[in-house]
Amino acid sequence: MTSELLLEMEGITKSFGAMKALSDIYLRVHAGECVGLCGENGAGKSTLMKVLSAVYPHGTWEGSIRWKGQPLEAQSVRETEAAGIVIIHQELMLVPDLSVTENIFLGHEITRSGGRMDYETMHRRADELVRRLRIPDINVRQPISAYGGGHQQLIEIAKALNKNAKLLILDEPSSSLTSSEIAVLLDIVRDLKSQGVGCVYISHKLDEVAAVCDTIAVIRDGHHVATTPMRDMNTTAIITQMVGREITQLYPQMPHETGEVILEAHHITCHDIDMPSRLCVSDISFSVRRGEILGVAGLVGAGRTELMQAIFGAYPGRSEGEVLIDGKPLNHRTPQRSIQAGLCMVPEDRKMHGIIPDFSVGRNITLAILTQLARAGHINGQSEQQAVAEQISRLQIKTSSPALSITGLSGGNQQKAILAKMLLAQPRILILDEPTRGVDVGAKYEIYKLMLELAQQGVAIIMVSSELPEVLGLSDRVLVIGEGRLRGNFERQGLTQEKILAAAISSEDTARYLDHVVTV
Amino acid sequence: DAQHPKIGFSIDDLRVERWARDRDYFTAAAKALGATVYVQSADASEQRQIAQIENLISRGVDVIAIVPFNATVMTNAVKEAKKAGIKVISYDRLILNADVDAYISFDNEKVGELQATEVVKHQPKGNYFLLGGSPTDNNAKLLRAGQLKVLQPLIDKGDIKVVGQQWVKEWSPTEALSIVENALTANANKIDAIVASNDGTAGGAIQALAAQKLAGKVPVSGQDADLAAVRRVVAGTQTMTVYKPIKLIATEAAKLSIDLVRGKQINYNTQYDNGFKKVNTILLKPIVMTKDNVGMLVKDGFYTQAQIDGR
Amino acid sequence: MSNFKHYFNQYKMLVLLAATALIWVFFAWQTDGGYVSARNLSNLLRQMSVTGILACGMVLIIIAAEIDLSVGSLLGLLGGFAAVLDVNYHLPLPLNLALVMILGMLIGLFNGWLTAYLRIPSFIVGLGGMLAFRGILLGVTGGLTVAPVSDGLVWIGQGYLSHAAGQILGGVLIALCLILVWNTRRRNLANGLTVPPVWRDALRIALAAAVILAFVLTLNSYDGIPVPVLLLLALLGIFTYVTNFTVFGRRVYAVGSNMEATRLSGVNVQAVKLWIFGLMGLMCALAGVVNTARLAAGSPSAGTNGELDAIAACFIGGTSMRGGSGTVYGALIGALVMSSLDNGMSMLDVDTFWQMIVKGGILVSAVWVDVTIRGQRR
Amino acid sequence: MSNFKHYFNQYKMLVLLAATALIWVFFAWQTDGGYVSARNLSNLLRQMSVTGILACGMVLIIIAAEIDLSVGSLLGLLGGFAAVLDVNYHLPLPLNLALVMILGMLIGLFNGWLTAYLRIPSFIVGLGGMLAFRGILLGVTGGLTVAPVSDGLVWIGQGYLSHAAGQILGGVLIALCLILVWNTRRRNLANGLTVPPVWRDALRIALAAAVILAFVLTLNSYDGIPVPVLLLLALLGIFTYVTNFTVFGRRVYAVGSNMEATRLSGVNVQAVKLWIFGLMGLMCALAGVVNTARLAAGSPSAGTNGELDAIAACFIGGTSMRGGSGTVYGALIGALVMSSLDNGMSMLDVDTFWQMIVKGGILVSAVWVDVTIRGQRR
Ligand SMILES: Nc1ncnc2c1ncn2[C@@H]1O[C@H](COP(=O)(O)OP(=O)(O)OP(=O)(O)O)[C@@H](O)[C@H]1O
Ligand SMILES: Nc1ncnc2c1ncn2[C@@H]1O[C@H](COP(=O)(O)OP(=O)(O)OP(=O)(O)O)[C@@H](O)[C@H]1O
Ligand SMILES: O[C@@H]1[C@@H](O)[C@H](O)OC[C@H]1O
Ligand SMILES: [Mg+2]
Ligand SMILES: [Mg+2]
Repeated sequence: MTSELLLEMEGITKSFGAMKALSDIYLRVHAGECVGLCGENGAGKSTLMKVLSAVYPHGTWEGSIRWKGQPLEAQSVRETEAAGIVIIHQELMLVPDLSVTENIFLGHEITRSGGRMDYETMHRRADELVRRLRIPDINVRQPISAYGGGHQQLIEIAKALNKNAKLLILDEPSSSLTSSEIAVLLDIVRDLKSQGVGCVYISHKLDEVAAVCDTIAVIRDGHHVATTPMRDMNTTAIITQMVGREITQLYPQMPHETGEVILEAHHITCHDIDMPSRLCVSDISFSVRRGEILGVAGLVGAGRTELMQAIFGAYPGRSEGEVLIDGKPLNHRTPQRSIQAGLCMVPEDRKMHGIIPDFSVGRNITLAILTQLARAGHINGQSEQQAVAEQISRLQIKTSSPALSITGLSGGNQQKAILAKMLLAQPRILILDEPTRGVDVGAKYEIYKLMLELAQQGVAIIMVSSELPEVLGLSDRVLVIGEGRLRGNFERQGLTQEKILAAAISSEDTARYLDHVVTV
Repeated sequence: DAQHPKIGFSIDDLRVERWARDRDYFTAAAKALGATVYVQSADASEQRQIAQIENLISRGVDVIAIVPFNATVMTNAVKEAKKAGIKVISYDRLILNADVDAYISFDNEKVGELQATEVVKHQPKGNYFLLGGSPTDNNAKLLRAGQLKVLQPLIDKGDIKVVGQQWVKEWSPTEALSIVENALTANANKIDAIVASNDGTAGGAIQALAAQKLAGKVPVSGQDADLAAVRRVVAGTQTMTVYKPIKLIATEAAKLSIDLVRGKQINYNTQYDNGFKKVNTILLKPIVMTKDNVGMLVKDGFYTQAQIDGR
Repeated sequence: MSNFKHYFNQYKMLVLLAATALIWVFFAWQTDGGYVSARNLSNLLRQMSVTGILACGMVLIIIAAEIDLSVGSLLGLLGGFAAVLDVNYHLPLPLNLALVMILGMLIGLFNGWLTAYLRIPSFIVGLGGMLAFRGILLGVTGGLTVAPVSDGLVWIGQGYLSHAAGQILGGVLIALCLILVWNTRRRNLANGLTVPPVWRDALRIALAAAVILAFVLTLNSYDGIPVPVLLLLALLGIFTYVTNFTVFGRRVYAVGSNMEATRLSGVNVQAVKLWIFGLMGLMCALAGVVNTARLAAGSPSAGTNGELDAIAACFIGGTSMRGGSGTVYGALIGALVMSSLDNGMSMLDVDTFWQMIVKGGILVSAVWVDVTIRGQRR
Repeated sequence: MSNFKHYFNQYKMLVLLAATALIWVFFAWQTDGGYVSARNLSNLLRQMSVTGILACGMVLIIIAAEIDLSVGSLLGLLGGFAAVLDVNYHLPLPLNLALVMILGMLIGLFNGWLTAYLRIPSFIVGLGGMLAFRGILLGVTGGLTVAPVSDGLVWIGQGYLSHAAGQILGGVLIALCLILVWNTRRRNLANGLTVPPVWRDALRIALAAAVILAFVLTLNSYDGIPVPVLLLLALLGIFTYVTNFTVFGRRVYAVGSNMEATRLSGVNVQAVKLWIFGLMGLMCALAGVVNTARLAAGSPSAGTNGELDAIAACFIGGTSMRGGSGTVYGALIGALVMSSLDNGMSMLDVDTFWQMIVKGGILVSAVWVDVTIRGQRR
């Protein structure tokens, strides 16, 4: 690499209490270079980027950062941004009550005299950015809460682009995007590279990493493993560096029989919370069989999450429709009643809907079955310990003790703990909404294996996923949802990503997406 | 011990201006007689007052003088004190339903009479508003009784019409202000006289009148000779106040306390029934104070002329 | 129903105003019109001024997802301080006001520092301040009422604008409306945005003018516009401007809506919080002075429970509990609703206990209506 | 430093107890031992009983990330109700207690229903209730103090356990300790878990026994164990059991930590909240009765600001503002700290205003220490 050396991180060590999250890490980024930062869940990728962007200010870690040859000892995000280092965080960092424009300009508002907001200029620039990202149907004057997770992710990217970064860090920017949107994103990264901007790209979708990165840096358990030019690598090699062994097969193969129909959903309709006249799910019907894995695919914002919530009885707004289990209607659905009837759900948003942050791993696992562990309201500590121990070993949850706080676990292990919680409730039908979002390859494999085991035991599984390879790799049948409607119900035989996308995209959309319906 | 007795003085609320003066005079007089005084102020909270009395008991005082915030809730506290062999004096306000040893006060019914008489002198006929004291204070009821003694005949005759009567919680001036403001509005300003039960509440009432440019035109009564009130009397916005020589009651009370401890003979001049027993009582005489005799306050050393003039 | 919800959201403030109007009509009917007499309206507005001033500051605090329980005590302390400076030291009014306002701001900033920099939850800071400020006030005044304050100071609470000044003010306000609407039209046209038909803008201006005129004429038909009401109007204008059009104002919403995201966007959230509390302190100073002026005395119990009134006003006016949304005019309408009820019930000689029950009930029902109609989302 | 932090977290309650001990030593020294006389300790415990009872309920509410500002008024109302039943209707004590407790529970459930099912923020429900309940109390009593109550009722606030009964109680408690420790040992051994060395368990039991003995003997050397203190101890036991070992208790923590996740785990979060408020209502009934008994009268201003004391006790005792963590014994130690200060300062004749300032300061500093030492995590 001949271009200018932008960033040099040397000997970075960062501890949380007694736990060393990073030890002696180094990282270099040149202008116009995109470095892919890879590692398992909890390897320390986000932590390293937070050190770089001064989310953890200078002094709270050891080591040195040189920026364009000068030492950088920033105390706040303001300073690193001023230097030209911009980060898109793994979690959405948007302010729901402000408009799209105000979010994009937050902290960098354009003002007139006396601290007045110059809305005209800001709206105009926001419009330009949104168009550049090809985000459809966005009114930048609307509050951001009017848009779903995927759109918000794109707006987050727009916000970063607006800052004229010299080094752009993207920490899993694509986890809630579908392939067409990812394609746009990758185009933009390539564009930035050509303008001499350096990038750090973090993703568990290794295809993306391979497609856009020039260099791959791999860390494991907080230690630097290797930095290799991409031209000498492929995804298999990355995985080997990440997990320390070779994984040849991404999707385990386990034969399972499908039996009779166990769950039927009839005419499910969900009304938008803020604008009930709008439907985010309209009149969807389908059924699942015992031992079947049903994949549910669709574009971001298609309404898959809402559909699942409505079936499970957790949709916060108004919804209609009927759900039958074993032919018997399940009326007045609430999560409580559904679980009692054998219908369980692992929600999409782990942080908001999954974990109880003040609880230990063990207590998180037993939350749903406390009544079964108790006599006359008194929890039997012994049975609880036993149940927890069984689940931890069954799912191989990496925790030093069941009494450890769940927030101390990496994302993938948190996901497993939540799975364990629902498994204890002995589901006959299990809904998994984006079960592997943000989960590393190794853990993914284990989760897939578990799903297949369950299917073998006759559990019906509904898996919502935005990763088409995953949908194709595991499902027996695939539902495609688009704009709140059922657009297709395919058997797995002969199904391709293109077919799914074609079904997901309506005729009006086609024009807009056509040139981006490419697989990366 | 009897030679150097310890006296507890439990005051309801130092935010009512006169109590600060009672405290100072009482402490000074007791000291002069060889006693030490522990003062506690409950800030208009009955729970706090009871806790404070309990604490005084555990500090081993010989006698406790109490200005009750709520006359009715002292039963247990007094019982505890008596159990510990401590004498209890009801100071200015009568404690009800309790075994108190003595009561010392100004003649509150008389105060009420004086207030009404003076207001009637200025406004013999018309619409009257009766602004009472704190509903938890036994004195407030005695005052009202005294006021009605004068007013009732005139009401019956039809000369006076009572257009409203309210109690003012905790003797609070702020509350008095809004009560009178709204009374004025409701009666389209046709209120000809206000019988207020003390100076604090009178201050609130006069402020409401001033907003309607009626201050000085509508007679208002008061009591305590608070400094602000005396100035208002001089300025003519308040008709009268009742001067209760606080030095007198405080000194007498201090003497009474010490005499009780020392087991001396005491000259009571009356008895009051508090629902538990007939309580031996010393009643002192209140003095009407108008523009004409404010000079007396200076002579008594209650205020300096400079204080009254506001220099 | 869904349509109704939509309209409600859009015209929420109008609905609140309509509710206020209903309350007025009811009381006017019950008092044979006495309630809506010029003098009672003047009373009512003066009675709401202290709560209103506090509510202006409190709404910012609540939007930023904090709370301040110390404002009642702080109001008392600062009002008492003003009275002491006036009565005992005979300080000239402007100097007195300046000192009190600086002190208020400093104490507010101190509260803000505790909350923002030492990270003590504002609920606790408020609880502590509630006790401590009241204590200091008792110490400063020795528990005595400080009176009588000078006429100049009283004027701030009880004075009136001359009729002429009132008329001029009305004129200026109407002109301002015209200019604002005109400017928006021009700018939108220049930017190629659609503008409402001329008649609609005209109607709008006519409506505003009518309200302003009615306001000025009514108050002039009594004694004129009361000074504290003028102050409140000025604050309404300033705070509405600040919250809607300035960077600081928008950041207040951002902080309340998602503090972490705001911080990571490079906003110094601690400084924002610091200044919100500083402003609250300033409002306490103003409210304290007005309160002292109204009582013509510094009373050691002044402002007790003032925080509850201010908070209630904000919530009735649609400020959200969880931060991130709310308006200043909403909070003032909230204060108006409460004062209207207080004033009306006291004119009808409703027993205090009924007054408390009704107020408690109204507070809960108002928020209930808001919550249900806004939908089930938290 | 980090080690220190670790220890602090582990032994936080011990630190709090040590702080209390420090306060005691200071006051004992200042009052020449008067502060730690049996009679004053008996006083102190009785004085904290009402706040303590409220704190038991409040800590659950705060753990569930809610707040209840109406408890002071509700306490007053229920205490007044008990007084009316006793004085005016001469109801036998058990019937009276039963009625008041049922009423308290019902009102609490009503509050809970408003919060959990109608989704009105509990802050608002509390504000409304604070006004309304006080109003009803004023209405019921006509603003008058209801007295004198019967001796039976007074006994609940002022009575003492006979010395013999106290000794038996002490014995039972020590035996209970022994059994508990023994059982845990046995069970852990049976499960193949490591157990602490025997001497450590023995030491533990000896310590507990010493505390219990000191407690019983001290109080017996005065008049015996006061009935309200006994009640408080019973509640401490019950609530500690409920929060640590029952399904309901576990769910309370879960709801406060992440309500949505708890709901999606099949827990009926609305019902949990409903019952938390129901329990709070019950605690208000108990506190109200004790308060009435202590006053020997039902007073219309009883319980004013009781909510603030209870909330402050919880926070001093380490309950987290944002819900999800806290303990009952922590809250009771918090109440003890506050009462110790109140009692000590009143014994030293500290001026009220200083008392308020010190209390406010202590509250803020206690939480500050907690926040800093717990680290920067929110
Ligand atoms: N604030 C914190 N306090 C304590 N431990 C933390 C904290 N933040 C991160 N950790 C721990 O540091 C380690 C590295 O976490 P980090 O978030 O950097 O992982 P990551 O590589 O980004 O993983 P993922 O792919 O799941 O996002 C993990 O074990 C995590 O549990
Ligand atoms: N918080 C919200 N407020 C308003 N509308 C929302 C919100 N979240 C989602 N929506 C809307 O609901 C619809 C479905 O969104 P959602 O993103 O949950 O769908 P999805 O198919 O599950 O997609 P994803 O893959 O992102 O989970 C979209 O039209 C979106 O705009
Ligand atoms: O002097 C008055 C006293 O008698 C009364 O009890 O309380 C108020 C005082 O003003
Ligand atoms: Mg990460
Ligand atoms: Mg989804």
